[in-house]
Amino acid sequence: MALIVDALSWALLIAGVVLGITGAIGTIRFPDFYTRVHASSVTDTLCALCIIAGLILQAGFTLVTVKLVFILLFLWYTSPVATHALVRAAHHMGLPPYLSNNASADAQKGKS
Amino acid sequence: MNIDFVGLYNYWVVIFLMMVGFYTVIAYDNLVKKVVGLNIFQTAVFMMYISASKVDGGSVPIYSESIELYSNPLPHVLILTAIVVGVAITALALALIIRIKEAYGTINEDDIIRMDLEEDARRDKL
Amino acid sequence: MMFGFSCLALLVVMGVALVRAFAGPSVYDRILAVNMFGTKTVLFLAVFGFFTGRPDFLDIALVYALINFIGVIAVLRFVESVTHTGTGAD
Amino acid sequence: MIESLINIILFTMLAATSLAVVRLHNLFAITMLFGVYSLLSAVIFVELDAVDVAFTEAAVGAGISTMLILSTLVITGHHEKNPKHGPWLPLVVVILTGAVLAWGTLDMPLFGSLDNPIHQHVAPRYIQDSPEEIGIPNMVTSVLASYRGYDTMGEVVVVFAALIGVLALIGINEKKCAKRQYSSDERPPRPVLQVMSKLLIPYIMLFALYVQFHGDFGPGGGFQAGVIFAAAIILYTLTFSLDDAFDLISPRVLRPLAAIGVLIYGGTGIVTMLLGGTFLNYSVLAGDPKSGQHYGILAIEFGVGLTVATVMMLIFYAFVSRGEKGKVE
Repeated sequence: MALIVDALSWALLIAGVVLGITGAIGTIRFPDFYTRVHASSVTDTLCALCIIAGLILQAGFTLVTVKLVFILLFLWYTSPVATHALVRAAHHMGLPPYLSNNASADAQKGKS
Repeated sequence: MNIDFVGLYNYWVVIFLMMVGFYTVIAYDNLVKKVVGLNIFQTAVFMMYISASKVDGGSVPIYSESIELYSNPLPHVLILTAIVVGVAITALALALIIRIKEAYGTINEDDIIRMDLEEDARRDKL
Repeated sequence: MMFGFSCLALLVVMGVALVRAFAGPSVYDRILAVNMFGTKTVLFLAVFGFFTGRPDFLDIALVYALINFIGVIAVLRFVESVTHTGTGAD
Repeated sequence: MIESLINIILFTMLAATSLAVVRLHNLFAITMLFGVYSLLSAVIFVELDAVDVAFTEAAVGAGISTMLILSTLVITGHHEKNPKHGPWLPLVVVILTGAVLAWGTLDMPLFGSLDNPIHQHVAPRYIQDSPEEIGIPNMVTSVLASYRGYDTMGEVVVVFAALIGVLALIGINEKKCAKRQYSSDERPPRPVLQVMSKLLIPYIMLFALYVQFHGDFGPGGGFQAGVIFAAAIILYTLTFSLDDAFDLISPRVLRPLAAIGVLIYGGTGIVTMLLGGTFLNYSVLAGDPKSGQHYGILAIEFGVGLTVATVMMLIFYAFVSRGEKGKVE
């Protein structure tokens, strides 16, 4: 039983970490701000869920679990709101998205 | 000579941070940036104290029956105090900067010194 | 052991987020990177508590999440209030 | 092994961040990276077992400092002129000083060694006797609030003095702006943020109370709780407006409260003297010295929390009102 719980929590931790790294690669590799937001914010929530679920399995029924649940709820609550506010501000201030029919994008393609 | 890299790395980073802060204070003219530099310097000192308080294999200095060895709590208290005082000083410095901006129209140290010198020269003529 | 490796992997993610924060190019890219750095650090702190065997200090992770969120909102608010020239690039 | 690897990676990230802070020229970017720098140093404090310090750095250092620098930038502008003089002279000075200091570290006791001189004196006594003498598990709180109570009192006075300085220098402009009415087809600004902060703020305040009263058993205490409480109001100010925040908690109410916090601290000391003890020796507060210590620490932590919360709110009000409404007439 303990072995199953351990294995499950490890699997969850690995899944969370892999998701985190995927998001990180996305923020580095993607061409403009809006796509980077997509990469980081989409992985953020699931990454947090996986890692914290893995830790909860290790902690069992204690105060620690309650705190972990609070952290998860807080992250789930604030992270999308922050992303929303960020993209909204960027859009309002006129940060142009990177489009394929964009003149500058075509110029870049021509260069490479 | 035999240098223990892991044992001294923290102190080297502390010195690096101190020097970065020091450089920011003496090389840049913008007063807000100087305040940021001071804060970096200050954090370097905190790092120094807290690095010294850590004991290998020790644990957080909160009593628990299963723990034998604790890190040193005394530097923690000193630095906790220093952090709050540091913020108080930062607030005061920034308030002064706002007044300087309103009085001189700039927060560039060179411009402020030049304006002061011109003012002095004008007074001497009178 | 598992916790140790998770910690290291999360550190890598934090490092990558930092690279994006240094590189920019626009202010919003930096805010995004800082936000991502913050959430990953919260997770790092949670895992690190288990790694050291004393996971009772998760309050710090909570405060960290809170301050990180308020910081991002504050930066956005003040960037908005200073009328920016053009695209918000440096 | 993994521990020292984590240590080295974190310190390297800190050094890289500090370098990036210095190299940038947009002051907004600098402030953001400075916030990252503070939060990163909080992580390092956790990693070095200093949870209380990490708590304070995350809340006070990263939260409040960054907020204050940002609101200063609104007034002063955020573009830095290039310095007129070359970087060579300061660079030489800095490298020479750094080299001398680095040479000095070769004689330092190694990181983590138990025979470091600072572990030999005073500290062992705190570690061994404080859980017995004071009766609370968090040694940092025992030392902070009881053994070194004078020191902490001085610190609270410093924070209060900083408030007086800021109010004397820039003051709080309490003049109300004309209330903007929104017509029915126009949405108020930031609807998502407003709804979510309304939901979030009560829990932040509850968490502040938890931190305040749990400081004996875990990391936390008056300083951290005060800042978290102030952070709730700061969030409200950021998502609504300064006038709304003034309606919620007026500076007129906050100013006396800041002084009352200091008075509670000092008053506890006076009470212990009246009961026949020395200044801030809480053992005389109850029949049993341990419960006396408990009552004393609760009282002074409450004073600290009250002062810190109100001072942080007032300083924030002062900076933001200066930026939004201009000088006090």
